[in-house]
Amino acid sequence: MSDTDTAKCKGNRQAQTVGSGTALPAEDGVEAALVGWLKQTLDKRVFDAVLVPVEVPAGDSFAYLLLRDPAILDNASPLPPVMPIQGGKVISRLTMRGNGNQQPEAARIAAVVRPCEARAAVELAKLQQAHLDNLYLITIDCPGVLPLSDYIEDPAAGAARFAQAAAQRDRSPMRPTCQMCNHFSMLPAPISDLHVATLCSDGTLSIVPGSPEGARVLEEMDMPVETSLDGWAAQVEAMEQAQTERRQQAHAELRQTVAGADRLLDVFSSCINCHNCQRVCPICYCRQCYFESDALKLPPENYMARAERKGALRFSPDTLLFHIGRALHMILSCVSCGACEDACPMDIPVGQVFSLLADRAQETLGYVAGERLDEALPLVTYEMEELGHVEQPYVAIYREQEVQDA
Amino acid sequence: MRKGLRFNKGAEETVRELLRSLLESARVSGVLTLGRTGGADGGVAYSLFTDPDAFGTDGVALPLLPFMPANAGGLLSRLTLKRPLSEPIAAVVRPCELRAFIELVKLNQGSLDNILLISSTCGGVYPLDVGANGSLQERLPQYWEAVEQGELDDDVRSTCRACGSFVPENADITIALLGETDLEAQCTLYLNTEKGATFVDGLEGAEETPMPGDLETELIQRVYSQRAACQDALFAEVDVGLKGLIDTFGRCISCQACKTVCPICYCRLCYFDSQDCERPLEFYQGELKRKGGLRVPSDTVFFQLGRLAHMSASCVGCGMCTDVCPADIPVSTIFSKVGASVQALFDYQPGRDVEEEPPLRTFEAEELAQVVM
Amino acid sequence: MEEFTPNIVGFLCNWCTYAAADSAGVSRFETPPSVNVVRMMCSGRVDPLFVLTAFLRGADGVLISGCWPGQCHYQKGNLHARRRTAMLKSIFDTLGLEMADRFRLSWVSASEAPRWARVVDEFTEHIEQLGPSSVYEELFL
Amino acid sequence: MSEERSFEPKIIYFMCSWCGSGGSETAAAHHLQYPENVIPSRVNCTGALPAVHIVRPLIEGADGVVISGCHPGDCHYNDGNFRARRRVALVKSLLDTLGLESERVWFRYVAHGEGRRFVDTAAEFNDHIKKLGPNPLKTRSDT
Repeated sequence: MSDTDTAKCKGNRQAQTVGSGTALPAEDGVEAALVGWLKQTLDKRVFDAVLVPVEVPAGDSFAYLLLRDPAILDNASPLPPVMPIQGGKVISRLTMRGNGNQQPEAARIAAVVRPCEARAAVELAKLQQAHLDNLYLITIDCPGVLPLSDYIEDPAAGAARFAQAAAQRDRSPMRPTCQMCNHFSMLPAPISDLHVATLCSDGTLSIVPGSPEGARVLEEMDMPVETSLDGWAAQVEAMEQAQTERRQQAHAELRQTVAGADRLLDVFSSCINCHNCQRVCPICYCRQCYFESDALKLPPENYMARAERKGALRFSPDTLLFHIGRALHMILSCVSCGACEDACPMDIPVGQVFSLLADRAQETLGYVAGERLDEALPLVTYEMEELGHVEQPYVAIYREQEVQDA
Repeated sequence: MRKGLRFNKGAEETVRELLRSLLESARVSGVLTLGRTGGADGGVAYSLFTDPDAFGTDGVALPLLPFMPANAGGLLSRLTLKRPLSEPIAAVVRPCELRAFIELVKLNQGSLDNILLISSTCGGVYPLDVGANGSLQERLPQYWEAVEQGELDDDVRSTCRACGSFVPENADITIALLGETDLEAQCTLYLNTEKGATFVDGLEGAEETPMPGDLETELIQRVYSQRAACQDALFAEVDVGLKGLIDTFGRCISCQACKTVCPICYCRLCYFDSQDCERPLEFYQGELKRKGGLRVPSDTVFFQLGRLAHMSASCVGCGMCTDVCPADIPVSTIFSKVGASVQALFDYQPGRDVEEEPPLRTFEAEELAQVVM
Repeated sequence: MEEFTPNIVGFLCNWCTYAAADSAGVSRFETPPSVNVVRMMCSGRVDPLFVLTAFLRGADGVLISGCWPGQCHYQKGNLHARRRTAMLKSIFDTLGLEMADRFRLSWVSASEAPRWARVVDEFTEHIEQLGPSSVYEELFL
Repeated sequence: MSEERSFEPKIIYFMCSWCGSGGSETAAAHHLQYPENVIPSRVNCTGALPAVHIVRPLIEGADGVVISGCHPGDCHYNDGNFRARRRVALVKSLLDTLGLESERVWFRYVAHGEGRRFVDTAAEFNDHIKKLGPNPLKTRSDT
């Protein structure tokens, strides 16, 4: 599947206007309503399979299941209190090899994910690590997720804490990156085919089409798109504005704690080089990471010489190189999901630092990760006239000046 | 030919002075041991020290800190992977780290040449959480008190409490810690090898009282039986059967951190990261025809069983896997338990003898008749 | 009740057991149609992961079969296979997995077509007694 | 001798094999000299220089990195220098955000014939880094 094919299938999602949706009865809560709706889609064969988080048998976490049996959906949890594995990674795993022999009747799969997971999936599709044709991204207004370690300590209490915080729209118990997330919904640009609007001011629940494909699904389900969403849009806009302010403030504070060699090395001083941040990162898709490759395995003389020059050499000797280098490789596609921070055994605020780096780097190159499928990745394209500040102006008389000085 | 050396100085001081004098006298060019990183609020990491000042009283080195940010066996392997060291270094490591390194040398992932191996009778280490929340320093008094009594502090890792291999094998120098009285004021070093004796021989500033000794004291024997009981209890906690494994690994987030930090899992490209584990969409559709649903990615129990098949014979039970697990899965308990049974099957102890072939690289002509139909 | 035909994956060594199975077919020995044969160059080539994959993808039994000790085409592959089998059984046993009982190693040389028929008969009967494996039904593997 | 003078920085000069190193050849033909502590490193095209290779020397012991490729429009591979510019922008953004002195990375086009421009760049960057002083990461043992 080529670039152009992908673009053709899913078009420019921004073309779809977000004005109205279709109401979904929500007496038993968002999750039950959505599960009921998904069951109907399976029954009507609108979707052949659904990818959705389901509670694991021990009841202490959730895992993505690809399922076609509606009975299994009873244990499904479209909006679980944690994100044990980034959904973008799951979608990539499922679709990375594409649709083998291009069957004409390929199964239609609905993937119920959070907005940051959908954005990661979009980035992965651009990186040729996922194929989104025949895959329908369904997102939900996201209240954030709890840090995994908090939840696993006591799943029941965690679930209760999450439910309460979600109801009160309180992000304080959530992951630090969720606390400062300003991409928790589908505005300003739709990133998914269908979006479940839960933040309506009157407490109702609506499904909003985000793409022509999504609209067609609602048609097939005989669900007329006629409910006005003005109240929801205003609500989301206000919240996004507040969250953006919060994000900027958090980033400003964060920069105070990380900027400069000393502070930066303090922040990463307890890193144990497990590279788990890279392992769970949806964007870090390389089979063989540069930082685990032979490029960093050096003969002992090299390590000894460096140790002698500095008096000591931290071992493994590439902690900072790993973090900065990893950022260089993936930061332009970073969706600030916080999976890295969640998986860090040393509680290093790596997700927060990366979200700061991502915002600044993406701003420099005029790009927002995961927003548009038809936009080229910033490092595979360029403009003739841009980034003039990078170039060092040449002072022709430099040498002569110095000769005169001498 | 084990020889004892008694010093009338605290253990910490003795080891620091030993390492400093080794560096100052240029008997070694570097010392691999734990040290502080970053500033005041910094962390702890292994470092290769070349400056003797690191071992002064205010130095950043922390050779006896009960903490394991990485298995040093893996680090020594990385240091000597390309070729053996051309100049001598000393490495202060724990018994399990030493065993891991010996295993890695057997697996052609490192070289013992030019490394003076210093280890200690091990009182266990604290979990990584303790280092992450910064409470390591305050726990040290109770840790050393427990060690002097041959006990283990309640908060050290469960793997350590159940570890029956706390007396180092193959160390050139062993620092006696467990069950030694008054570690603040005196310390005994055992020189186990000719190499160890040569390095220490005639070092300045060491007030030596030769004391021939044996580590197999009554107290050490008691610790063995205590830990064995602890191990039985821990192994009994393992939830067995397929349902048990699914319950245990259900919350696995497939990050494979257990594999990344495992010193024995040295493969550059793990099978579970290989193309074999990537499937076309048709595969998943085919599976869905046969069953109602499947987990994606679907290799939690499979991954762990596969990893057991690949490395359990060499598992040294260091506990790193449990320590890093973001989902708090007791990986190491399962691996130690399976490791113990596989190792018993071949009468093999990882890290015991560098000349001994790993069990799956060799065979006997007549053996294991029970497994053949 | 529907009759249960075990689904057994047989990893057969190219030089001995595969030839024996071939010869058993040519000689019209009657064996149950339960074994799906995977032809390997040597029983020593069977990575434990192959066995695990077979079980996790729904096999009711796994059979590795190679040359008799001393007769391996590559001298010692079968002896390595024996150690691996012992190790894998030990892992299954320790973790209380019934796969331990559904997994066999046998020696069948090229000339032993009747023996191959007997091995298949025996193992099939054994698996029939155990019933279908429940591994495949698990959603959360 | 002042403190500033006694510090001899270690500088890596990445140059593309067509223009940047062409400039150095022209400089040599004209017997123009540049500081000895500037270590030239030739890459096929600045567009083929991974961003990590710009940062790695800075962490592992260099005081500065300077990159020279063809002028816009002159790239032997059409657009490598434009891609390099984006990458340098990314590196600088990252270093800026982390407070790691992005001015230790310079990017300047040097054509094959511009021998004078090449030696000037080397000398100017050398003086610039001398003023900045040693790279703080160079002495840190815990990177």
